[in-house]
Amino acid sequence: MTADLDLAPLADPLDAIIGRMYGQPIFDLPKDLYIPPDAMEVILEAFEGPLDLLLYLIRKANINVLDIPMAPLTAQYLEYVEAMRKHNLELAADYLLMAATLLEIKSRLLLPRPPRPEEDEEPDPRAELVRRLLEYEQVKLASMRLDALPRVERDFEWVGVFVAEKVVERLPEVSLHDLQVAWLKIARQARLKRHHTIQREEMSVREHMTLILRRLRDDSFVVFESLFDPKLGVASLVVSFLATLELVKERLVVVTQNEAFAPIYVKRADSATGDA
Amino acid sequence: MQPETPEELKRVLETALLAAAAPVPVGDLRRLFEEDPGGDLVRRLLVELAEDWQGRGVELVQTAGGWRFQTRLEYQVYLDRLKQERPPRYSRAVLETLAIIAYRQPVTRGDIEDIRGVVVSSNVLKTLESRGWVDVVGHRDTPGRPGLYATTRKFLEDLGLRSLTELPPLTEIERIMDLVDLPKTEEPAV
Amino acid sequence: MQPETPEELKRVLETALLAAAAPVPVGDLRRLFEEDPGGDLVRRLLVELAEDWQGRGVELVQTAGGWRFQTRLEYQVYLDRLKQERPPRYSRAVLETLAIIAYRQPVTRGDIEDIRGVVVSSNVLKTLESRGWVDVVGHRDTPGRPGLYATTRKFLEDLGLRSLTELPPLTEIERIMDLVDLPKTEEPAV
Repeated sequence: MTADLDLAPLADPLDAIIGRMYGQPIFDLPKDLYIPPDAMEVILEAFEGPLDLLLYLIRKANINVLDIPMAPLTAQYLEYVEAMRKHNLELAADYLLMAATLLEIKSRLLLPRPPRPEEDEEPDPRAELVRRLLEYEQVKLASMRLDALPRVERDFEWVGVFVAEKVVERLPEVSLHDLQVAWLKIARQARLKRHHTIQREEMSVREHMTLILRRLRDDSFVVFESLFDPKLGVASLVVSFLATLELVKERLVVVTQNEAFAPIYVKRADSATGDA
Repeated sequence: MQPETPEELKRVLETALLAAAAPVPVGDLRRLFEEDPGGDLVRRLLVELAEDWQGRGVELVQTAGGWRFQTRLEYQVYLDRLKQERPPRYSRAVLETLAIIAYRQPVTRGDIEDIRGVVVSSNVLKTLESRGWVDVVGHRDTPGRPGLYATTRKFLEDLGLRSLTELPPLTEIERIMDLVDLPKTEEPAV
Repeated sequence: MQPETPEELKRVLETALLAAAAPVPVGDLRRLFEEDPGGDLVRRLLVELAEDWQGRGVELVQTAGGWRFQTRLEYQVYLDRLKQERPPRYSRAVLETLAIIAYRQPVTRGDIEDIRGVVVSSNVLKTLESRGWVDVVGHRDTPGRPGLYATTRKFLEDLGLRSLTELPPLTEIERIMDLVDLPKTEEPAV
């Protein structure tokens, strides 16, 4: 998917940046570590820091950074500190540190080394600088390659088609087990309070109570016999009868008969009141 | 590259529509190309494209906002399986109220409160009523004429019961309770 | 309906992948079906599916988080014409910081500053964090307990990488040695 990257023609971004200054065509690329104060802003923008600048000098300008005369360099940098007071002091500090490092390296190379036979040879003071330059250059190249990798939103897009859904509200599911657990909690609570003993009841009776009430909801009274369906068998008849009795006992229905052998009616208790 | 053939144009339209986050109007689709192919051609290609997608899990449709690819409803059953959402749960208050109505019907709100020992909020009963699991089957002839709640046929159906007698018997529940309660003298309310 | 033929299974996979908002791992794709078709079959079908999409504007690819459809690079020129805003271009500071985090993770801000030789502004790290490409995965047990930055899975996904091992290899740089006159005998280990 990724095209093979040719590293050679990678345009160095600073070529482009150095190209414009206050809209003017170009000014000279720095020849050494000295940056004219008036060009400071542009240089700071063009280079990512002193390592970047050093790399540039080494790679593009072919300058041996350790050959730069020390005296002018020092003078220039002191001047430069002054100029930088009004600019980005933090960045300037990085450049100064680098200049100081270079000066230190160079002075150590120039000074005669005291003979120290008992110790290993002193490490080359340039080694650390080389290590840092190498590491930085590696990162710089890696960052360019990373930037060249195809990237979502710039080089390609994710596919994500609309998901058509029947909008069904997701309702909680309740299992018999849930009901059992709920009842268990109620019963436990009741027992702790010694307040309520849960009666064990035939569910069928309560079911029929509901059925009768449901019928009475539509018709405010029904004929007693119509509550019983002989086809459902004796057990069902008994349950219906018990349910009716229970409803009477709980004063949810009223059973009325105007005279002996007249039809018996079952009425909703509340409708009986209402009608009276 | 500028696409030349209608096939190539269609390929670009398809790609843009598959990547689009919202329906794309024809006017926008015309802007995909350096040279505007015109609304008529784009519309004709969209209709062709929709036909090309016949019989697949995704279809190209025209909505108020423009054209878009969307999944077919028949595939919802598969896509739903990928969803990680946990099923919602009813609160303890709702479940206990439901249990009381199921086992003790017909009951008034007052009855439920007596048994649970706490006030039952209207929301709890409304939740169960709007679910179609309980309803008011009558009124008790006492002051305020409170409604009598009972479970419905839908309740039985949704719980896979043929009748209330198939509810777990209370005797069994209480036996469980005995088993659970006996070892511990003090059981905190869960 | 439960799909029977490999063609039907592929149709379902295709639909799920076209609709997915994120890469889908094979394990999730197996969950699409009531009966798990097994990882081998799913993977085989995915490869077939990717082949089916050859020559179109969209391709099926495997990234860090799983399989995903994405548009082909050649089509971006068209898609760009519909875009309201340009994707962000990152400064060298941001890209170099990203590269250091990607190749050297986990690193502290101090580590990044050491390598780049300049102070790293908070904005640079914030840019990368808000893009979801890096985050703090821990703290180094040194004074100040500085945060350790690492790249995220989104970073890999957004760059189409399956893992960090697919990052472009680091270039070995030698030539710099000559230019600073280092004695040839003493090569520092890089």
